[in-house]
Amino acid sequence: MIRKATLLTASALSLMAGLASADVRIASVAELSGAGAAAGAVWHDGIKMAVEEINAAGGILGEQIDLVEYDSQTDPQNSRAMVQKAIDEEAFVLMGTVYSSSTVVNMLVAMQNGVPQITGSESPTITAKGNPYIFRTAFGAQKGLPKLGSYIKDDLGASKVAVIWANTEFGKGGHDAFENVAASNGIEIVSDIPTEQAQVDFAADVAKLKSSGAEAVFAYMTEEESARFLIEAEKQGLGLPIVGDTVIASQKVIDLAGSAANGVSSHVGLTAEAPIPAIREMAAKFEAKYGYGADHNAIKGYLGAYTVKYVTEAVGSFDRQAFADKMHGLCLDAATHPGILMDACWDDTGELSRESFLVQVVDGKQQITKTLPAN
Amino acid sequence: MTDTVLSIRNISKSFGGIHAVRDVSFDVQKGEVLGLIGPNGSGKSTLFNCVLGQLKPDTGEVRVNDQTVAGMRAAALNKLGVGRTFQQLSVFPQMSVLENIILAGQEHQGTMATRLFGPSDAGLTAEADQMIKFFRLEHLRDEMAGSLSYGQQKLVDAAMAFMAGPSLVLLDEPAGGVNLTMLANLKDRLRAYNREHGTTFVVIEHNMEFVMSLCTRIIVLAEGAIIAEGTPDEIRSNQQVIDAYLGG
Amino acid sequence: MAEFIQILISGLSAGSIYALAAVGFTLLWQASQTINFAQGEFVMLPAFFVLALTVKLGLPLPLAIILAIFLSVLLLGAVFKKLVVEPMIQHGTLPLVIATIALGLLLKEGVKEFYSPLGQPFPSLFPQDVLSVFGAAVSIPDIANFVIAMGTIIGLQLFLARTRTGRCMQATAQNPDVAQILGVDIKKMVLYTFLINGALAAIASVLITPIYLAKFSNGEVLGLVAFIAAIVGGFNQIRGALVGGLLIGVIDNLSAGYVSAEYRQAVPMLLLIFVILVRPQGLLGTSEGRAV
Amino acid sequence: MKRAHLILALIGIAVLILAPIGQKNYIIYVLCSWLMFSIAAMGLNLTLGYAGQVSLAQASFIGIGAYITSLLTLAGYHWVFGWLAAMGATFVIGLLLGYPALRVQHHFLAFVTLAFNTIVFLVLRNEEEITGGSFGLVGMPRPEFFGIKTMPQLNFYYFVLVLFVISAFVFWWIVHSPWGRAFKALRENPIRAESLGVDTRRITLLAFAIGSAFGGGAGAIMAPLVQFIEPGSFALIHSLKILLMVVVGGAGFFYGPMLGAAVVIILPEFLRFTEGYYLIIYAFLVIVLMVYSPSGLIGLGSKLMARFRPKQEVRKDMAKGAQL
Repeated sequence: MIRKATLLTASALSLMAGLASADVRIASVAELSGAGAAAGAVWHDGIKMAVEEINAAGGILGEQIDLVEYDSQTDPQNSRAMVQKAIDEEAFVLMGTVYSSSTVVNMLVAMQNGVPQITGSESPTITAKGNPYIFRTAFGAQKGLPKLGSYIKDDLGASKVAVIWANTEFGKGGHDAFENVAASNGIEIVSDIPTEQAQVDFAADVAKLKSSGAEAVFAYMTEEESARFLIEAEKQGLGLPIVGDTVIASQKVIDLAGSAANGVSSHVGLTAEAPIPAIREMAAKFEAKYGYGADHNAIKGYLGAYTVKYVTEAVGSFDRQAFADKMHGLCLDAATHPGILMDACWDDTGELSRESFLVQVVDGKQQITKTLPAN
Repeated sequence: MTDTVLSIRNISKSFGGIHAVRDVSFDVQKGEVLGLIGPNGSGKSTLFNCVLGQLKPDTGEVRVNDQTVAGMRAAALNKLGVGRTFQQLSVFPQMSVLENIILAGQEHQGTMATRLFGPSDAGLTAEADQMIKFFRLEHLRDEMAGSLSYGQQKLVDAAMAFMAGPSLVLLDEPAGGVNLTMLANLKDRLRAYNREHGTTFVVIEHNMEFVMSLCTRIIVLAEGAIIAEGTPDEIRSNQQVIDAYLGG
Repeated sequence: MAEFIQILISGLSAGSIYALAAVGFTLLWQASQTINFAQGEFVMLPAFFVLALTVKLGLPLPLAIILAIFLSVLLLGAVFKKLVVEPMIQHGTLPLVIATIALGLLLKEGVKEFYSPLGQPFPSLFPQDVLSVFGAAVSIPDIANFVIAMGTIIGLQLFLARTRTGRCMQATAQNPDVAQILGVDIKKMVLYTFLINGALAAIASVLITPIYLAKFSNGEVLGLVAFIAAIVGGFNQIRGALVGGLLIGVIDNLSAGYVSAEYRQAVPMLLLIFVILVRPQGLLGTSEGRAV
Repeated sequence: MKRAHLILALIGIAVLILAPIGQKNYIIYVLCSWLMFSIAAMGLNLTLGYAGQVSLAQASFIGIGAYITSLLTLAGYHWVFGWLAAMGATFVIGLLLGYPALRVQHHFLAFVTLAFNTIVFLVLRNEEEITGGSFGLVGMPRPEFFGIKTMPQLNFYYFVLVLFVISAFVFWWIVHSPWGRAFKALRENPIRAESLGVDTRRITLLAFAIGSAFGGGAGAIMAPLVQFIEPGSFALIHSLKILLMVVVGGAGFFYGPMLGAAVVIILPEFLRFTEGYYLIIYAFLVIVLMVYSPSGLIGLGSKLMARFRPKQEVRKDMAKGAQL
C-alpha cells in the first residue's frame, strides 16, 4: 500500500514536472520488461543519460527535452500499441525499439504518421523496406558481416565454417546475411545449426559442431545463449576459433561465460573498449551513474539521443518531415558533434556507415585488434 | 407386436476365473415392475450392466424391444427407449431442475440442426412442467439441482429417466440413502407413473420392504444364477431365498 | 560414435536434473492433486537465494546453499502449501492451476524486478575438469550432478519405503481416508510432501544453474520439461518420473543431434501426446491406484 | 428477467459504440485488441467454462486463423474469405484436437493441448516458405466494405465491434440452445448425459471445434489489426494468458471472458503508475481472487451482492469453480 502510494505520488510529481517543461517530447519505446529487458533497459539508460546532458546544456534549440518511456514488454504487438500511444501523445521523434521483431512492426505506424524513428535494431530487413522515417544507430548485420568475412577467410584461413544461430527474427537476419557473406568470400558452410530462444542445453549442438569438419564457427545468438554455448564448447573442448558479431564478445557474455569466452573474436560496431576517448569517457560516466558497464546498446541509445539534437539543430525547427529529409544522406563528424562519439553517415534508406572494430577476448577483457573502415 | 420389452437369453459373464453371472434367462413384459434382488456379489450389478450394454456378456444376448443391445452406447440405448436412474446422485448440479428435465427430453426432439436453430427449450417446457408437477417439485422448478436435498435429487433423477417416454426404465437402488417420508413419496410416484403410462420397470434394490411393496414380480439371484422367481408373497416365503440371505 | 556417446551422456546429465523436478511434481500431485504450473519457477528461484546470500550479503557459498535449501523448504514448501494450496484445494483443480500459473508469473517478475532482468553467472560447486570417455568429454560437474540427483531420488525412495514416516506418506497418497482411520496424521504427511518438493527444487536449482546461468526466465523451459517427464514416466510413480526425466534429457539431445534442430522441441511433445493417448498411466505407471 | 438481460446487452452495446469517440488512436487500438481477445476468450469459455473441456491451445487457434487470413489477404482475396477460411479451418482442426478428449480427461487433456500449441508454434516458425518463418508476415491490408475503408482507426474499431457483437450473439445463441444445455450436461455429469441420449462424443468434439473457431475468428481480426504476425505471438504463454482471462473473469458465465480480457488488456492502462510492478500485482491479485472466489470476478460480484442483499441465496455452485 505504501509502495503503491509512493509510486502514485512519484508518477504524479514526474507528470507535473513533465508538464512544466514539456517543450519537446522524445519517446523512448523500449523493451523495459520481458525477454528483451536486458537490451532495452540499457538502451533506455543510455538515452536518459544523453537527455540529461543535453537538457543541462540548454536542450535542443533552447527547448528542454521531455523524455517519455514506453514499455514494449518485448512483445511486437504491444510495441506497435506503444508507438501509437507515443504518437498520440505527440512525440517529436521516436527512439526504439531494440528488438528487430518489434521494430519491423512498429515502424509501420511511425511511417503512417510521418514520425521519424531512431532504432537500435540491427536486422538487415529494417532498412530494406523503403520506410523513409526509420534511421539506425548501428549498422545492419548485412554491413557488419562482410567485414567479418574477409577476417575469417584471410586472417583465420578458414574455408569451411559452421554456423550456430538463434532461430529468431534477430538470429535469422544474421544467419541470412552471413550466408551471403560466405558465398561471396568462397567460404563453405559445412554445418548449419539453429537453436531455440532461451535454450539452456547446448550439448548436442556443440557435439555436432565438433564432428562437422569446420575450421571455424560463426555464432550469432543473444547474450545468455552465447554464454551457455561458450561454456559448453569449452567443456567439450571444441577447439575451433569462434567468431561472431557484437554480442558474443560483449561484456555481459564475458561476465557470464568466464574463462570460456577467452579467445572469441568478434566484429563489434560499438564497444566501450573502443580506442576512442569520447566513448571511454561516456562509458566511465555511464558506469558511475548506473552502477553497471555500458555496452553497445547503451552507446546506441546515447548517441541516438544526440543524433536527434544535432539533426534538429541542423534543420533549425521542430519539423518531423524536414528532420527525416535532412537525415537522409547526412554525415555527422564527431569533432564538431561530440555526442555522436564517432563519425557517422546515413544513406537514403536510413542505413548507417561508421568505422567498426575487430576484437578478441583475452583474459576476460575485450581487446581491439583492428579498426575497420566504414563501408 | 410382442409385449416382451426386455428379453434376456442365456447370459453368462465371468471375470478372470469368477463366474459373476451363469446362464441367466428371463423376459420382462410390458407394464411389469420387476425386482432384481440378491445378496452382495450375487451378480445382479453385472447383469444390470450387461442390459445397459456397458458390459459385454461372454455368451447370450440381451434384447430390448426386439433389438439386441450388444455394443450399443448408452445414448443409443436411451434412444431405443431405455431410461435409467443411478445409484449415486446423478443430476446436473449447476443447472435448474427445469433445465435438468428439459435436457432429459431434448435429444429425442428433432435433429442436431433443429436443436441448434430451434427454440431454446426444444419445445419441452410444458411437458417438463407436467413432469415436475407429477413429481411434486413445482416449488423447486427454478432452483439449482445441486442445492436440493438428497431425496429431492432422487426425484429429479427419476423424472429425468421418464422424460423421454421410455418403454423400459432401469432403477439402480432408488431407495438408497432416502429418508422414510421421501421414500414413501418416491414409491407412490413410481407406482402412479407405472399405472398411468404402463412403463416397464426393472429395479435393483437392497431395501426389501421397498422392493416387496413396489414390484409385481421378483427375481432372486445368488452366485450368478436365478434361485427363485415369483410374486413378492411367494418370494417372502421361499426357503431358498431365506437361506441365501441368511446363510451368505 | 564419440558424438553419439557425447550426446547420450549430456542427455543423462541434464535428464537427472529434470528427474528431480519431475519427482517433486509427481509428489505434489499424489499428495494433494496439485498440478504445479510454477514448478519451473520453483527450480529457478533457489539459485537467486544463493546469489542474494553470497553476492549481496557476502556469505560463503556452502553456507549460502544450506540457507537457500532451508528457505526453499520454508517458502516453496510450507508457505506455498499454507497460503496457496490449502485454501484452494476444496475448490477443485482448475482454480489451483490458475493460481500456480499466477504464482509462476509472480516469482518470475519478482526476480526480474527485485534482482535483475539479466542473466547472472553462478558459482560452480565442483572443479571443471573434463574426463574423456570413449572420446566424449565428460566434466566433473556432469558426473556430480548425475550422482547427486540419482542419490537424492534413491534416498527419497528409501525414505518412503523404509521409514515409518515414509510409509505413512505413502499410505496418505494412496488412500487418505484409510490412512486417517489408521491414525496417520494426513495433514502432516501432506505438509512433508511439500517440504520435500521445496528441497528437491533447491537441489536441482543449485546443480543446474552453474550450467544454465541464473535467469528469471529459466523456469519456463524447466517447468515444461518436468511436466513432460512426469507424464511420460508415469504420474503416479517416483521411478516413473525418474525414468521420464532421463528419457526426456536423452531424447531432447538426440533429436537435436539427429532429427532436426528446428523441431527439437516437437519430439518430446509428440512423445507426450503418444504416451497420453496410448498409455495414459505413463511408461512405468500403474493404471489404478496412486502409489508413491 | 429476460428483458433485463436484453436491456443490459443494449446498454453495453451503446457504451461500446460511444467508447472510442474523442479518444486517441492508441486507446482505440487497445479497445480493438480487447474486443479481439474477448472473442478468443469467449471460444475458450465455451470449451472450458460450459463444456468443461480443458484446452491450453487457444493462442494456437488465433495463430492459425491469423496466418490463414494474412496469406489470403496478402494474395489479394477480400478479408471476408480469409475470415471464413480461418473459422472453417480452425473448426476442423479443433475437431481433430477434440479426439484425444474422448480418450483422456482433465490434466492429461490439458497437456495434450499444451503440446499441440507448442507444435503449432514450431510449424509456424519453421515452415518458412509458407509462413515467413520467424520474420512473420507483414503489411496485411485492412479491408474495405461497400466503399468504406477500415484503415482509419475509428472505422476499424466499428468493424471489430460489429464482429464482436455478431460473435457474442452467436455465442449467446449457442449456449442458450439445447446444444448449450448439452455442453453444460457434459461438464457436470457426462455419464448421466450419455444415459439421457446426449451423444457426448459428438458434443465433446463440437465443444472443441466451436471454441477453436472463435479463436480462428479472433485471429482473422488480429491480422488486419496489427498488420503483422509472427509465431511468437501464438506461443504457449499466450494460451495461458487467455486461460487466465476466462477464469479470472468467470468461466461458464456469459460476460466472464469479456471482463477477464478487460482486466488483462485495458486495466494495465489505468495501472501505469505501477510501472514494472504491474505484472507482479496482477499475479498476486489472481492468486487472492482464486482463494476467495474460484468462480472469478463474476462470482465475486455475486458474492458481494449477496452480502448486501442477505435474503437472496448465493448460487450453491458459486462455492465451487469450474473443474479441471
